[in-house]
Amino acid sequence: MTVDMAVEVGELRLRGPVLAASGTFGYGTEVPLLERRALGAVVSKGIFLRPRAGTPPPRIVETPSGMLNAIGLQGPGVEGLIRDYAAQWAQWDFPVLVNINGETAAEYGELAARLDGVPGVAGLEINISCPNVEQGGLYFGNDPRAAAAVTEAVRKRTDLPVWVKLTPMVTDIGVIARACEAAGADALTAINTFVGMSIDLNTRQPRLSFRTGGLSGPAIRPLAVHLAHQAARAVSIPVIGIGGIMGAEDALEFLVAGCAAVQVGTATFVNPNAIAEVHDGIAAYLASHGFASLAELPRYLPRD
Amino acid sequence: MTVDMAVEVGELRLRGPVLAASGTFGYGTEVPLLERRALGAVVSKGIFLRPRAGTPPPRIVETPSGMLNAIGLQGPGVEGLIRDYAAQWAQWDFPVLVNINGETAAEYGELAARLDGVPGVAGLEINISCPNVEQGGLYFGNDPRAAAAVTEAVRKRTDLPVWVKLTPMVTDIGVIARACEAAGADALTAINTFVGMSIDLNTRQPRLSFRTGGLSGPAIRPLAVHLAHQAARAVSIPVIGIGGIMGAEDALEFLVAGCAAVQVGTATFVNPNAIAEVHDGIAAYLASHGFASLAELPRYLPRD
Amino acid sequence: MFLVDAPLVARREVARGMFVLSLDAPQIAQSVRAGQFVNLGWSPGPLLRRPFSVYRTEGDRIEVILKAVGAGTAQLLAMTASDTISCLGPLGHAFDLVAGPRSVALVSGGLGVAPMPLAAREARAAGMSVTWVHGSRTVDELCSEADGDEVIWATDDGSRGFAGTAVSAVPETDVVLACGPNRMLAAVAMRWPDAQVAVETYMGCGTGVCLGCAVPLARGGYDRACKEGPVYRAADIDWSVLPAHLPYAISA
Amino acid sequence: MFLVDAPLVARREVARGMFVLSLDAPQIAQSVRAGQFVNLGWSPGPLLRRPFSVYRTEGDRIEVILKAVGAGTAQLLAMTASDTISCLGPLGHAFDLVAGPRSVALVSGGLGVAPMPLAAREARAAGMSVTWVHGSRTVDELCSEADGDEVIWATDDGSRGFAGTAVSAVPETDVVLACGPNRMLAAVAMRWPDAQVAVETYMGCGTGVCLGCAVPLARGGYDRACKEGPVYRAADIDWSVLPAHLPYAISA
Ligand SMILES: Cc1cc2nc3c(=O)[nH]c(=O)nc-3n(C[C@H](O)[C@H](O)[C@H](O)COP(=O)(O)OP(=O)(O)OC[C@H]3O[C@@H](n4cnc5c(N)ncnc54)[C@H](O)[C@@H]3O)c2cc1C
Ligand SMILES: Cc1cc2nc3c(=O)[nH]c(=O)nc-3n(C[C@H](O)[C@H](O)[C@H](O)COP(=O)(O)OP(=O)(O)OC[C@H]3O[C@@H](n4cnc5c(N)ncnc54)[C@H](O)[C@@H]3O)c2cc1C
Ligand SMILES: Cc1cc2nc3c(=O)[nH]c(=O)nc-3n(C[C@H](O)[C@H](O)[C@H](O)COP(=O)(O)O)c2cc1C
Ligand SMILES: Cc1cc2nc3c(=O)[nH]c(=O)nc-3n(C[C@H](O)[C@H](O)[C@H](O)COP(=O)(O)O)c2cc1C
Ligand code: FES
Ligand code: FES
Repeated sequence: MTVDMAVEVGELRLRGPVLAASGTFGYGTEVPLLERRALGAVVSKGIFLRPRAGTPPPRIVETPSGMLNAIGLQGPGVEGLIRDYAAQWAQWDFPVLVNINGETAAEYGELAARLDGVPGVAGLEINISCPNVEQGGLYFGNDPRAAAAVTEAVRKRTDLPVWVKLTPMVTDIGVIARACEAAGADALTAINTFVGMSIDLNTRQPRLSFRTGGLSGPAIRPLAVHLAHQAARAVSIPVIGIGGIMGAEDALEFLVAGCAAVQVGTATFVNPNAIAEVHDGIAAYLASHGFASLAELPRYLPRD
Repeated sequence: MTVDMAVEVGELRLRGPVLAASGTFGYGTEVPLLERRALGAVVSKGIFLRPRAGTPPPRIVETPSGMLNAIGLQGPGVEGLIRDYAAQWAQWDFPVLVNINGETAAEYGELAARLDGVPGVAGLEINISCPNVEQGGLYFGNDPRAAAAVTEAVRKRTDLPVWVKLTPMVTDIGVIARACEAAGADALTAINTFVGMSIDLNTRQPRLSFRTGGLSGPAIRPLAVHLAHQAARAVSIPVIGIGGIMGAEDALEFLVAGCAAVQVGTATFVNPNAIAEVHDGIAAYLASHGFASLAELPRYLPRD
Repeated sequence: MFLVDAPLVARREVARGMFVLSLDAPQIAQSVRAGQFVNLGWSPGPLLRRPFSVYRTEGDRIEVILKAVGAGTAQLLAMTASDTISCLGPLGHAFDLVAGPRSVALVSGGLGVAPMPLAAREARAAGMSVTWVHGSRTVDELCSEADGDEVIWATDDGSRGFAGTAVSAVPETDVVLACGPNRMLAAVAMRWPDAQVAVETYMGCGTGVCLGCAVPLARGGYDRACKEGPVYRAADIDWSVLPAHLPYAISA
Repeated sequence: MFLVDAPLVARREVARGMFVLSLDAPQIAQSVRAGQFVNLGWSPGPLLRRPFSVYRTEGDRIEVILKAVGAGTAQLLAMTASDTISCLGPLGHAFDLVAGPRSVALVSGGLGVAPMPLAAREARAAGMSVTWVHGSRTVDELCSEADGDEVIWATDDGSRGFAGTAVSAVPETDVVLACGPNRMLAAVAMRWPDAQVAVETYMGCGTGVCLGCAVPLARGGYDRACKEGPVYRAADIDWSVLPAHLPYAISA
């Protein structure tokens, strides 16, 4: 039995529900061992308007079942991205979304305008886990008004599908999710990394040069499943689940919890073919439980 | 070289910095293999005014480097606690604090009044990770006003040391920490468990009967170190670090990050003698680095 | 209660995929009673320990019986003779086998056979005659080691012995002890309210401090399987609330 | 790049606590070049893979050399001949050893010896004479396996060979290749700006997608040790920003 794995995320039709997460797949040009047939979409490494050098090493620390990273959004800036990658993306048989980042709502808007209509760019994912310099460095994603402002700034300047990637370190993710939906998001990605710290007992300083980093990997999965579920309960646009997916069963937890699709990040570091294995494992689960398509999978999504 | 491990947490003088966490040490009457000489203090299982049956099983699920629990604060209520345990505690050579829980600020206040002056009760730890029925079920700990109201309600009714145990699922832990300090807390405990969910793919329902549970264990340690550090930077009262401590190095991360003491929870499940091993390991680290006392350990605590 | 770093000293297969591990753990071997369990931990391995009934003892050794039902049991079965396993135990309340009754039926389904060899030894020491009733889905899954004055096999598919469940194959005896899937134990409770049953739950600590191993009681409220249990009077449990889909059920 | 489940086939000790593991990984053995590495993973084990230079190859086997410097390396050294290790590789850019120069010095400190046997083989194939310079703190920590037309030992305490660092013991040659603690490589860069050095960083992926392995460049910005590196022209690195306290440093 072949299972129909296609999903629609807003206007984007994806051949499968397993996507490569931003910052863990470069610009889609590395990872030679992946069976790309299984790739639903790629979200490229987050970029700013201008090139950024990133943070000094150490940039990563392993933690129990997880890792902290502080890459500092190293990247070529939007012009470099368009110049070096977009034309390649236009040739691929799966969509590439660009993860966009800014220090002001206006910067997000400018990025959206610049990327609008560029062949190869299939959509935008707004990373709102960025410090808002106009609001004294608080993350955009921590405040429903700031999150909505960024979403609106992007929405106004592009016809591309707009996804908003939520930050997990909030009191009530449902409030932020609804604010982004109301501001015009086509879908939500839940969630980005949690802020963490690790101390080196030799230097008695943080191990990361940036002091703190974002925690990813299986350690956060139960938290991510809960937050993605809460977001899915709060809105009627699709939610893409992410956080600690290593295998198909992990992805299925997010799908059952109400997500339309999933993204795989850290797992690709460990197993370059992780995305294909997750994809095939989901298909096998569906087949063995008698479902002809992913759409038939029953969801656990009580609405209060 | 013997190292002076004593710490003062407000008015409470503890012989060592390693405490047993609430809900992971019962009422201090189990755990026969622990070398009690190393125990700084015990925080007893959380209680309500009245007895509670707790949630139906399954109550726990293991996750990567962590566990979810939803015990539902099963317990004998304050009268049962005083009757069955307080007299024993009065005999012990380390203090026992009672972790108190309520559905309204008034309930917390009543608990404080009832426990005030009971021999054997050395202090109170307010668990503000409880749903506030007057505010539609939002956690007390999620809102600085509610957190302050509970702290004040307790502070007014007792002369015992009052610690407030912070919840990690907030946008800015510093705001809550300062609110509790201003309301009269003697110390803060950072942090309680993170809310998580795990889905059973056979039933396609949450594994826990309560649907969600609190995540503890090494998985959360980098997040806990960061939050305890943020709390310590925000206030001038002592902060007690907790979350995922399995060994002495983990505890030292919290101490270096600005905590006065630490609590050990889940580790005791794995190794009943964990608290003594953490205590001895801290002492060994201090000795080998030439510190004569815990007080001499340099802290990494930049104030912005 | 002891905490012992126990070398793995031997392993044997007793049914398809079902193995007995021998661990060198003298203090536990000398003090354990039938129905009690040990909580096993190893590194690298899962965070939490895994509870296993003590199957047999021999001198300084304890034996546990298991199948790979998840990641933890698979890791235990991948260990080699040089490896060491941390054993916490003996834990929990044992079967009550005081002298008096003249006959006992030891009824087990699948891995529920685990506490029965020790129970047979203690029952015999207390002067009882032992009827050993062991069932599984099919003959390959029957634990080949049996220890009774009378031995009754049962298989769901009739491939050996009685065709049906172990419970339906039990003859009259003074006392009934049972262990197996919680669904099977619920059936035991219907027929013999006074039977002693060893239940399975998920456990956090095994030592009584976490309240994770809640056993719902017929009189209301919860007990700790690791402390007041795992052995209960069958009628004392509220079987409608005790989860049935635990590993014993997977394997029986 | 290949992803191979490689059986561990042999192990030998080459210095106090320093071991060489042989893994059966044909595709990698046949394609790896000196200075390249493999990223090793195993289960149960840490989340992330661990990078190791390929030390030698022999037919279908690759060898890696290591010491227990943390939990991961300790687990690797606890493995037995039946175990399987997942190998991703070969990864990174190799030493540049094209024909032309007549002599090469292979300078290593401690575990920095790792890429040198392959480098010696390739240099000799390119017609160079090889001077092998290997140093450590004390004689027990010197890797006993050396492969040069000339072999120079150096120990900090003078317990064998030259009393001082490997760097200070290097004679004149046309080309210098070096590997060891980043502090040692910084000294190499001062003396031979054109030396080829293999650096150590923490790595997330080993395949170029995470940007975790940032190497600070003298011209500004960062490179990826796993992709543009781990071999660099010594003067191209900003040594003041590259962390020095990594495992090579612990062990050298
Ligand atoms: C007192 C006692 C004695 C025991 N004695 C024995 C014995 O002698 N021999 C023996 O083989 N076993 C025994 N068991 C059961 C044994 O402890 C488990 O089989 C073992 O812990 C499984 O570990 P694992 O890592 O292999 O499986 P896990 O991966 O932990 O889980 C196995 C299965 O259970 C499911 N599961 C996990 N958590 C939950 C949850 N909260 N809710 C629903 N499903 C869940 C998993 O999805 C999986 O299918 C005993 C249990 C108890 C409590
Ligand atoms: C390209 C390359 C090739 C290598 N080749 C070899 C080789 O051939 N042989 C060899 O032995 N080693 C080699 N290494 C080093 C090897 O990868 C490490 O020693 C290994 O990963 C350590 O793993 P572990 O789990 O044992 O130690 P870990 O527990 O990961 O760490 C070891 C030490 O580093 C500290 N540490 C961990 N993370 C950080 C951080 N972010 N900042 C500061 N300190 C930290 C820890 O506290 C500990 O003291 C190579 C590294 C690279 C990048
Ligand atoms: C090294 C690294 C870099 C990342 N870079 C980005 C980024 O540029 N933009 C973004 O939105 N998320 C970024 N993330 C977050 C991931 O996309 C993802 O949300 C997170 O890692 C959780 O998923 P995982 O557990 O599957 O890795 C990064 C994560 C890692 C580990
Ligand atoms: C089984 C269990 C029960 C708990 N019960 C309580 C409780 O009653 N009150 C409370 O404030 N915290 C409770 N906690 C939280 C712990 O005290 C602690 O904050 C948390 O587990 C993180 O620490 P750890 O990772 O060391 O376990 C409980 C934790 C566990 C695992
Ligand atoms: S397993 Fe923790 S109380 Fe029983
Ligand atoms: S280790 Fe990930 S880019 Fe180099």
